[in-house]
Amino acid sequence: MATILPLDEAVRRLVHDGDTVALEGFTHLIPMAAGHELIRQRLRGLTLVRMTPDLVYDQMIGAGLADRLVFSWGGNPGVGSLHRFRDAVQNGWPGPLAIEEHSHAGMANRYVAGASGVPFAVLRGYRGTDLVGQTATIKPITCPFTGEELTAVPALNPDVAIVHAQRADRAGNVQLWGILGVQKEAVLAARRSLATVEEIVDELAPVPGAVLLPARVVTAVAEVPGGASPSYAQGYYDRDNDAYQAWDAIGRDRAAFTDWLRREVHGRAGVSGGAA
Amino acid sequence: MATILPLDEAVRRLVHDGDTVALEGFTHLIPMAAGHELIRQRLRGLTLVRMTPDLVYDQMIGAGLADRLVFSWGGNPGVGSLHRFRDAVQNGWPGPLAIEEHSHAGMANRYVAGASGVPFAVLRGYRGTDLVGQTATIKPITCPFTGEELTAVPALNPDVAIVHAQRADRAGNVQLWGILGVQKEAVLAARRSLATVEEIVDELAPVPGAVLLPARVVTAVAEVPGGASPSYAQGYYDRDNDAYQAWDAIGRDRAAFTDWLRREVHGRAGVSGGAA
Amino acid sequence: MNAPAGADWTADEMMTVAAARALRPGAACFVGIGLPSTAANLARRTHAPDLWLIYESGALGAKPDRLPLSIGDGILADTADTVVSVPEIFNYWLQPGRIDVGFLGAAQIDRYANINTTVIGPYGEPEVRLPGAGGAPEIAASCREVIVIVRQNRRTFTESVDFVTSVGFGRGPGDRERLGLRGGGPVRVITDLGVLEPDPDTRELTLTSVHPGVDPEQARERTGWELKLAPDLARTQAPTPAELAALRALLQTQR
Amino acid sequence: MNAPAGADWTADEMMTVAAARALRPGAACFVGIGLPSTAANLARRTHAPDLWLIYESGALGAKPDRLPLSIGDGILADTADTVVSVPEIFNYWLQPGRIDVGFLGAAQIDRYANINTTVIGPYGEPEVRLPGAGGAPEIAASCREVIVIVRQNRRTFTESVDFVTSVGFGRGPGDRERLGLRGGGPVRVITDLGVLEPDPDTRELTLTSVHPGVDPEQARERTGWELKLAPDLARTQAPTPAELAALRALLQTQR
Repeated sequence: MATILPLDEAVRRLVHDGDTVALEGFTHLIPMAAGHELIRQRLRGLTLVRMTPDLVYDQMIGAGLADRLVFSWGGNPGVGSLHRFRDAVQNGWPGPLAIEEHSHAGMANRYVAGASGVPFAVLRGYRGTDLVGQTATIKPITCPFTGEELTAVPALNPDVAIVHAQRADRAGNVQLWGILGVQKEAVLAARRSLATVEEIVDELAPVPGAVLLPARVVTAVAEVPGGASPSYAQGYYDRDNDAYQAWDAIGRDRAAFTDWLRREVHGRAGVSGGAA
Repeated sequence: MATILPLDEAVRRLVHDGDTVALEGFTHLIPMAAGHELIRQRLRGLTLVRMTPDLVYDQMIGAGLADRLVFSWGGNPGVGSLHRFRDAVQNGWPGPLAIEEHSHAGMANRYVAGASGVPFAVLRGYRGTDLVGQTATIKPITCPFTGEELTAVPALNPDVAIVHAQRADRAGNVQLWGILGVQKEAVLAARRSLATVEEIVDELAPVPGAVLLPARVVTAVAEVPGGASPSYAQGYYDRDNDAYQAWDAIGRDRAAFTDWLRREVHGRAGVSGGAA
Repeated sequence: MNAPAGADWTADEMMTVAAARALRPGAACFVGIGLPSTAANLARRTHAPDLWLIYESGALGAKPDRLPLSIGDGILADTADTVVSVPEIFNYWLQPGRIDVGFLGAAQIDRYANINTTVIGPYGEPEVRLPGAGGAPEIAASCREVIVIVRQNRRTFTESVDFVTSVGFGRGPGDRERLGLRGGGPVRVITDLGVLEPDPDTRELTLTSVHPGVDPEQARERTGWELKLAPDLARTQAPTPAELAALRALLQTQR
Repeated sequence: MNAPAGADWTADEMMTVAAARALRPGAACFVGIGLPSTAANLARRTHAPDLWLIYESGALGAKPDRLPLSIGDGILADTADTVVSVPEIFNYWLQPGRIDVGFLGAAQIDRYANINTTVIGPYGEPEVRLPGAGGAPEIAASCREVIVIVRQNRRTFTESVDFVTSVGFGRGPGDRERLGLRGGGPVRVITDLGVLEPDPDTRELTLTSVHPGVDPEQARERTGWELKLAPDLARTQAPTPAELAALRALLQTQR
């Protein structure tokens, strides 16, 4: 059963140095505020997992939380590169960042296997690409019926999954809709999970296309209005495209980034919404 | 793009002697009327696939359509046995019926593999059971990462999948809700598909929990009000439990069954709704 | 028929009440139709209103206010926290071990609680062809614990089952581990005569409780192997008036 | 910059129009953000209003009335026939070969249309770390056909790519079949100079059309291998006034 907690308390209870942590949300419902709380709590040695590391991972990587990144596409969607991610991979700043690189299809299937309690997933993927030679978690597998060779990837079972959603009820059932991404699978695959939500309500009215995460697979819920900003929450607020554009200049420069971190993250303890 | 056709014409175009045919619907939305049309068209040599062969398969087996049955649970839910199925397996009446027997988890994963375009699925299942020795389509598989032994089952890709749903629009997009079963996967796994629907409407209003089968994966749609009776269609009509009870006596006796078939199926050409 | 003279309840009622009592409040319970569904819904109406019912049709957290008539009854979708597809219920919920209790029935059960629901006689030449596996093999493999409800007689409680549809303890200690079955296996077989539990060392089903009015010898007579009795054999508490009233009211809803 | 003197359109507009024209009415088209999304939505506003747009975020049949700003823009969910999860879009839609056309960009592309979007320089010591694979490897593997849109220059059109992120034709004929890639592979590379197509026999990318005002020698100069010209080298039809008006109106919606 999910416990309803303030964000800082939830992060303190669920996330520890050295954990494997997945923040998911595919363009939509990115748990930005939770990422900032991880930065504020100065967590260290994390393995960060995410299909599309974007601003929030650029920020966490730049802040030195991560030893390792497991991902399939790292960019600022519609804008360009992630400069903190590049600086870490190319120059080891602020520390070396090991990477484990997959395709979207592979990452999605790794979460599915993790959610399903099996140690691996099978897909048509990767064959002929140079990812096979660089990523140890891509292996061939032969169909026992047809003899055909396919690809296996291991299950992802993060210590903690963090997602943002529109609503939860007081029991901790979490409801999200719009672009669904891989959040359900990430939560089901994780040992512990935190959902930040726009609001906690008495009753979750059914919404077409909504996914419900039953309270018993959610460890903690924190009410964080605006917690996905500058990404968006369908039905609540739009994407702040200017913030994505503005991030390019901030992220490009170590000093500008460090200043931003001090001002907009560490300087905002207790401010609930996301900021960028 | 789906073509909208009368039921008899749709069956004539999509289903041929010797085909592998899956009628799905898990207690809810069972395509009974379509099954009766298959009987009326005196199809022969079918491989019938279905997780839960119940009344409609008892009827099709008794009518001699099937050479082979692929299934995981064959009974009259809440009532008892399927006597036509038993008579075929135990006594070869009206002809021998080969069986390929799985568990629900295995069948569901076989459809998922079929829908996903991979030749097999992996699950934790079957180990230690006598199904392993009887069913050739159950094989061990070793995880290439952990060395753990799991079970593989081959994809199901029926020639035709037949489902019943609440609604379709005039383009052939099909909408169903309530208990969802494995219909989406069955349609996506099949080479051709037929959806019978309660009604064809101008616009599919979104419904919480509804699944949409896009027109481009549906070959034909037939409007058949009552087409799931005596099972039910959420939002349209309830399950006719008396009919399930009454089936026990009819199915138990070859003569009673043959008489029922003549009267209620062959005698009802052109009657759109299901009957039992 | 095994209720003591003068009792105002039947052996089937005793069996259902005993099964309901075995369900802990808040547990996630994978429910089949028939006795398991009746027992689970009785528990919801008595000591465990927050029991979380999962039906293999995909209803998660169903709260039916009447007895559902099939595992896909519309009342389940209407009252569930959410409805998922059949692949999801097996892959995302049952297989990873999220379910606390699975309920199974049996056409045959042996001393190691292996269950047959497939066939009586040889598989290729069946005497009686039964419905088959359904969800049972993976329920037996993956739930944290399994409860079996079945009426006790020598046809059902056999020295060996004709077909292992669902694995209990295989051929004894260590077999579940060897097979990689991650759930704990059967913890209790509840019959119309009493309760059998696996011996902690040998895993052999042992009579641990008899229902009021039942002589332990009756249970031994109706068992196809040399049934052992627990040294501290208990007497099941008779159904309370509240339990009986709740059960009968529940069964009324089925009409 | 490559538009002919006096033309009222730019080379990028020509490229986008050429890409839009390549989309057949009714096709299912897997769309990435940027030029592919612009081209696909232009096609919807011109000759192919029934183009079926699929975004990797899970929107099936999206009908945005403005240019979406990301592959997960809310307008996609709002206007889609249905929204599915990311695992479903890859497993149930892309992998089984249901998609007619996939659009890809490239940081590097070689003569066999193998694409790099991962890294410039050695993988372990990158000169420029790029975003990586995303959906591209499986789009390249599984779509019935692939269209690449990329500006043409020697940095991008290289003798060999530093990293094969997405397979075109591998090292030549037979490689896709050997690798079990079931889609047909790249059919067209559309640039700001012209159109390259794989030679039917050798699979080598060959210049088959040049845009108005472009000298074929320009294309050869901006290609890092000895670019072959098709014997029947065509001249791309300039954008029509209707195409240009539709494209500019579409781009206006992005503000």
